Amino acid sequence: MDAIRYLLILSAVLFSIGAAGVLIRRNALVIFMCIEIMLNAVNLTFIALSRQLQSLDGQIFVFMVMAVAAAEVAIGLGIIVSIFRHKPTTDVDDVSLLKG
Amino acid sequence: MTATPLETVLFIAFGAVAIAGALSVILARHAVYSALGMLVNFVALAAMYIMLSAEFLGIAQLIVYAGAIVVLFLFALMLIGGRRPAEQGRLTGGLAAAGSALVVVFLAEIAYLVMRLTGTAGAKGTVTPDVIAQLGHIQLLGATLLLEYILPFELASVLLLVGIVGAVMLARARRQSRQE
Amino acid sequence: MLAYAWLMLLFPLLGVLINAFFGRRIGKRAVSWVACSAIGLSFLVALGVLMGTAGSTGVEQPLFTWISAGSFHVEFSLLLDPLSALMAAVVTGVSFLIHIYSIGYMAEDPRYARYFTYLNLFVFAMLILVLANNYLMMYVGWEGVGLCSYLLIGFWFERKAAADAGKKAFIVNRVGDMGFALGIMLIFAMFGTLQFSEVFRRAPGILGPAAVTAITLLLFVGATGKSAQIPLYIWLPDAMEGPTPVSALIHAATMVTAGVYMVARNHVLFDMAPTTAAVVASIGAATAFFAATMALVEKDLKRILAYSTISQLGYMFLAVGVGAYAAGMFHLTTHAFFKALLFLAAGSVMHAMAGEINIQKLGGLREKLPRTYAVFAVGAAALAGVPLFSGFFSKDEILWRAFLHSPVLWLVGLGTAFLTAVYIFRALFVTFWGETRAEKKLWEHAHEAPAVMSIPMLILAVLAVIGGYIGLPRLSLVEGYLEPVLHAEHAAEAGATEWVLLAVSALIALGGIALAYYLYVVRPAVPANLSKQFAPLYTLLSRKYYVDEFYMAVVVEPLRQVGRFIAELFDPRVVDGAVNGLARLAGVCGEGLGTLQNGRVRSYALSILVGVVIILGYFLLR
Amino acid sequence: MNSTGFPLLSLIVFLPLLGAVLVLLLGRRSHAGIRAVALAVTLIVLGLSLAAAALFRPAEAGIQLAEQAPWIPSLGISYRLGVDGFSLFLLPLTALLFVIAVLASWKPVGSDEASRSAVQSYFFWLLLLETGVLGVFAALDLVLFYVFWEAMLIPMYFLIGRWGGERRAYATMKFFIYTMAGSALMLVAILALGYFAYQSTGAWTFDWQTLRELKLAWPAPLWLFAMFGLAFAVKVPVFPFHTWLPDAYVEAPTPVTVLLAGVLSKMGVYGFVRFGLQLFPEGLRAAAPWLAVLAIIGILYASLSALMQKDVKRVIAYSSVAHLSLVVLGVVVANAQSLAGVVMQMVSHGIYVAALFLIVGMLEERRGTRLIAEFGGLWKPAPLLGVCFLIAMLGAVGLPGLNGFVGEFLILVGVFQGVRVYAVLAALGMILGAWYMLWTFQRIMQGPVEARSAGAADMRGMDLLVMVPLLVLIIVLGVFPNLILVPAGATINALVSQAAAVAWLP
Repeated sequence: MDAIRYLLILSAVLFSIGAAGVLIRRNALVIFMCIEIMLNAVNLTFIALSRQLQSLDGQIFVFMVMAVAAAEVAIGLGIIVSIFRHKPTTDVDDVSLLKG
Repeated sequence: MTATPLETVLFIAFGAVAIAGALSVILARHAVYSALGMLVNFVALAAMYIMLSAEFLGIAQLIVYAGAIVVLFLFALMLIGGRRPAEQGRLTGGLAAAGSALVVVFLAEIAYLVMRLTGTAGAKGTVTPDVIAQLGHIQLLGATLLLEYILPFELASVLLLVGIVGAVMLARARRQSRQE
Repeated sequence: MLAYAWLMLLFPLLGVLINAFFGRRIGKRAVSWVACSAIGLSFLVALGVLMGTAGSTGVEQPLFTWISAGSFHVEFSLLLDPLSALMAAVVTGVSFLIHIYSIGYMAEDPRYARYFTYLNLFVFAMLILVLANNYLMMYVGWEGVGLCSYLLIGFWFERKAAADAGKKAFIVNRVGDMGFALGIMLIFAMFGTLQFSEVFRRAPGILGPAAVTAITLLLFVGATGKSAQIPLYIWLPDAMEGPTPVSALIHAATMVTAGVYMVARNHVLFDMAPTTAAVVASIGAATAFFAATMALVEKDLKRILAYSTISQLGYMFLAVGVGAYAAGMFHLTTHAFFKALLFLAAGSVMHAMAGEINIQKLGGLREKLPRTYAVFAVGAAALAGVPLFSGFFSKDEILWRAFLHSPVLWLVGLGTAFLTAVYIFRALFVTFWGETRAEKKLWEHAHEAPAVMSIPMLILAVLAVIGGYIGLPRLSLVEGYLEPVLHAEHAAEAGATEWVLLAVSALIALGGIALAYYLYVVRPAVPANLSKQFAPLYTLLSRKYYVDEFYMAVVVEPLRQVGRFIAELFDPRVVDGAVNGLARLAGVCGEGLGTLQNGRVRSYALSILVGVVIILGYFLLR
Repeated sequence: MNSTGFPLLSLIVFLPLLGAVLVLLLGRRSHAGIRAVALAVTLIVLGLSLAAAALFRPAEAGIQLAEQAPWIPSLGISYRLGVDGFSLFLLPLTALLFVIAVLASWKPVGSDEASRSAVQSYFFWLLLLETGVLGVFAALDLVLFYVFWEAMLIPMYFLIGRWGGERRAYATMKFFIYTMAGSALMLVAILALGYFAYQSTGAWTFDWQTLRELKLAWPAPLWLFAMFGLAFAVKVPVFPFHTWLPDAYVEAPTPVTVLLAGVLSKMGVYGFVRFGLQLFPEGLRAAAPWLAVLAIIGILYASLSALMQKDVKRVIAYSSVAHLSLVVLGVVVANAQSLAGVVMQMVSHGIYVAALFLIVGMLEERRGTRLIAEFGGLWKPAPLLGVCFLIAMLGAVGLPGLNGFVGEFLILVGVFQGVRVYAVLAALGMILGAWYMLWTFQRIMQGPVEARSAGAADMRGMDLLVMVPLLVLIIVLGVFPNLILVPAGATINALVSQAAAVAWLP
């Protein structure tokens, strides 16, 4: 029973590192990478549990996550690059036109 | 599901590598190093998937994540590049400090929850590791994917199509802006 | 005859209505005819009622129900008994004469009709007060006469002094009326009814000593307000701003005596409250002496008479305070005659000297105004208490009763009698004797008052003389007449002491006259240097003991300051401020929340994480 | 339906609404036509309300002329009108003051050219206001009452907002939000009541009579009363909630001020009795000491403030705060005399305060200013105006023989039977009242004739037409107060017996 426990702990740690990265780093790309890491941490949980619960549903989900992640990266990077085209900065805080 | 000694050792190794990769992503001075860190992380995870008898996903992970996404990042880095001077300092004032503190709290909560986890929540399914070994992971995965989950599968493809169209549109927008 | 008593009220009311609505159209002659006939007829009815009620203990004549709210049931009905009949007769009689006098006095005034309307309204209100059979109706009359005195004092409202005097009179009266109103409420709380007969019948049973003292004190506060006793007398001297016939009628003969009448009417209660009786007597004596001292140095003839009225009212309160209600009412009656006479005489002096009333600027009017002089002399003699004049008998009766009650009060009364003789004859000698100090053209122009003014004065002069004989110690028609109502305990048989006292007060009066003669005729310089020697005393008296300034500083100004503080500072800043503050607070909160949305992506991420952490925490701790 | 089956009250309440619609149908230009319709409608309503008063049987204490019809059955809300001895005379008073207001608006109203020409919309809002106010006095279903209570605000907002003086925007906003905030809690209380009814009887109902029989566990009546009380305290107004009043009265045009002072303030007092005394006697009893203290402060505070006001309209505004605080004191003391005094004072205050504000309007017309300092000696050029001002002022000061006295004195007698100290303090108000009224009267009317006011015109036809009925009423009600006291007698006795069971006073 303990194996699954460590796996979950591992993915939690990975997820936290990703989250911390998002909050700490100011470079849009690095933030984007951290998001990918968070997604992967979730995938790991899915697979661990699907093995634990002996059902493939978890893995199907990982499949879907991958699809989404791929699309996301494509568009995300497109946006970041076009922002860079507009204003030569990758610093997230400079981009705050949608101010309340 | 008792883990054989070998598995535990491998598991610990790959775990450590994954964490190291993740850490390097957030701590690297230059964006390129963090991209490489991400690559390492992905590869470690792929290995772990395979250990957890999800071979196809492991390979898919390698191809999709490690291959495509990391390369995309590198492309983006090329375009934007590190021309800018090094990061002005990772921590931006109170926001970052508060953020990291919160993350630690979050992690503690999750850990506490996991520790308190008793018994399996849902009913067990029928697909045991040896069934996978016997029938082959891809066949099983393909069957369930195209039988039970056909709708999500199609939707995923639509999503990817949208992704592609979006990326193309963004690219076109970029060409026009360069022409003015 | 009693059945038609209500006509007494109807005639003045009709007079008011006619003059008010048609006054300007029907011309001065008609106005005066309407006004005077109204009061004349009312006087005739009053005489009839006077005859009719002789010996009866009072007849009630309900007219209509005024207010009925639960147990609070007030009828508008008349109480006709010797006391009210006497008062009604005096009121209507004197006011009839003054109405006639006013025809001459107010002849050229543009607002002739309005003057007579107010005068009739006054008599109407006074009669309501006098004939009331319950406290509330008396209160209606009480404030009604207060209103009329306000209107009539401020009749020439263009003059700021007159307007101020009117306002002052109404407000000071209002202070007294508040005491009266609280007394009425206490009576209703105790008895459940306001009917005089009821209250007096059940009083001994219901009222404990504390309650009866409280009620009588409150009623007395009302009386001091209306009858200008200490401490609420300050409005009467200023009330001289009004036309002189008004001063004669309201501020000498009728309205100011309402307080005395009220105490006499409530004699049952006052008998049950010895403490209040003592208070009444002492305030009466104190006011008498106090006012007399001020009259000594007053230069304005009308104000001298005003202080004299306050002083004589003090005598009346002294009388009712010691339980001699009949003596009080007797003095009230005689005072009404001679004081009205003195005022009318002063009026004719003003009429002759084109409004000049400062005695320093008059003098030697004997030749110019012989009739006025003679009449003024009769009034002065009566006031001073010269034997054979009415004042002598009534004042002596009071002094006699005061002596029986407490020698100290008698001594104060005697002293005041002396001062009275001095100040009134000072006024007489300075105004009518010696060479004239008036300007040349005023002096030539001075002429005797027309017939319409002199006849009432003559009648009053006659009354001032014979008025006294109806109260001779043994004959005492007045006391006999009021007996059924006032059951005044009979004075001890007129032993030697009464005769001695009679002689003493006669001597005092003559002595006073002699002193005045000496000071103001033989050696006119003496008063001047006397005032220099006792300069501080003189200024104290001439500034009227600074009482007005005291009230202004202690009562009026502080209230105005509080009012200003509230109106300009507290209300707009604090109470209103609180409201506007709330509005601004809402605005500030709005902006505060606005900063959360700063467009920076990472702060949103942070808030998401905060949400997650909180939810997890909740689930953990639950 | 009442005995005759004829929906008299509904007619009274909704006729002005009909009039308002009629006014809209007429062309914008035909000012004369609009004014004629408005006057006709208000006169008819006055006639009907007097008929209602005549139909009223004084002997019975309960609700009469009742009308009832289902409105939203599912929620238990029904259309229910009725009137009892207490609210009987509020209808004719409202109708009369609206006739007076229409007459007073015969000449163009408003401070700038645009508003002066908008006659049609002015009379539309005025008639709408009448429906709202009449509805409040006649409604017996709590929700219906609340609907009218809020509906009345909208026309008032426009009337002050558009046709008011310079600071009208600020004044309207404050008035609107203040009243709205006050009555928000009332809605919550109404719903709570409905729920309690549902709890105990199984069916949602907002009918005032059934809710009266509801037995509520102790804390409920107190906080329910507190919620209702807040809305009414703002409306009356009671001491701390009065700051909207001077601004609203001063900035509103004269006819609207007459309505604001004459009628709207009575809604607060009516509310205190109908929903305080009759619905939650225990609640009122518990809150009585606080309300009494606030009322006393209100009397003295407002009187002193009125003393030093520079604007004559604010003097009268503060004076009506003082007089209404005394009425609230009367309600709180709740014995036979004070309640009779409350009924009387509600009507007479409406009349003499209307007269006073009309006079202020006339003064403002003649001299273009309301600052007392700039007046002086107006009685010489305008004797008639002086006499009318005198009578109205004496009515307000509570001179016996005029209508102000009877109500005021009855309340004081009632309060005296309860707590004597309160009566003495309230009686001080009588003196202060005389002081500031007389002083204001003197500075405007008496004294040396101010140069600029020498040419002031005396009262002409329309002014007299507006003023005379009020003055006649001031005198008639002063001499024959039983016209109002007797019909209200039975209801008051019922009220007293109910309140006596609860009275907090020795």
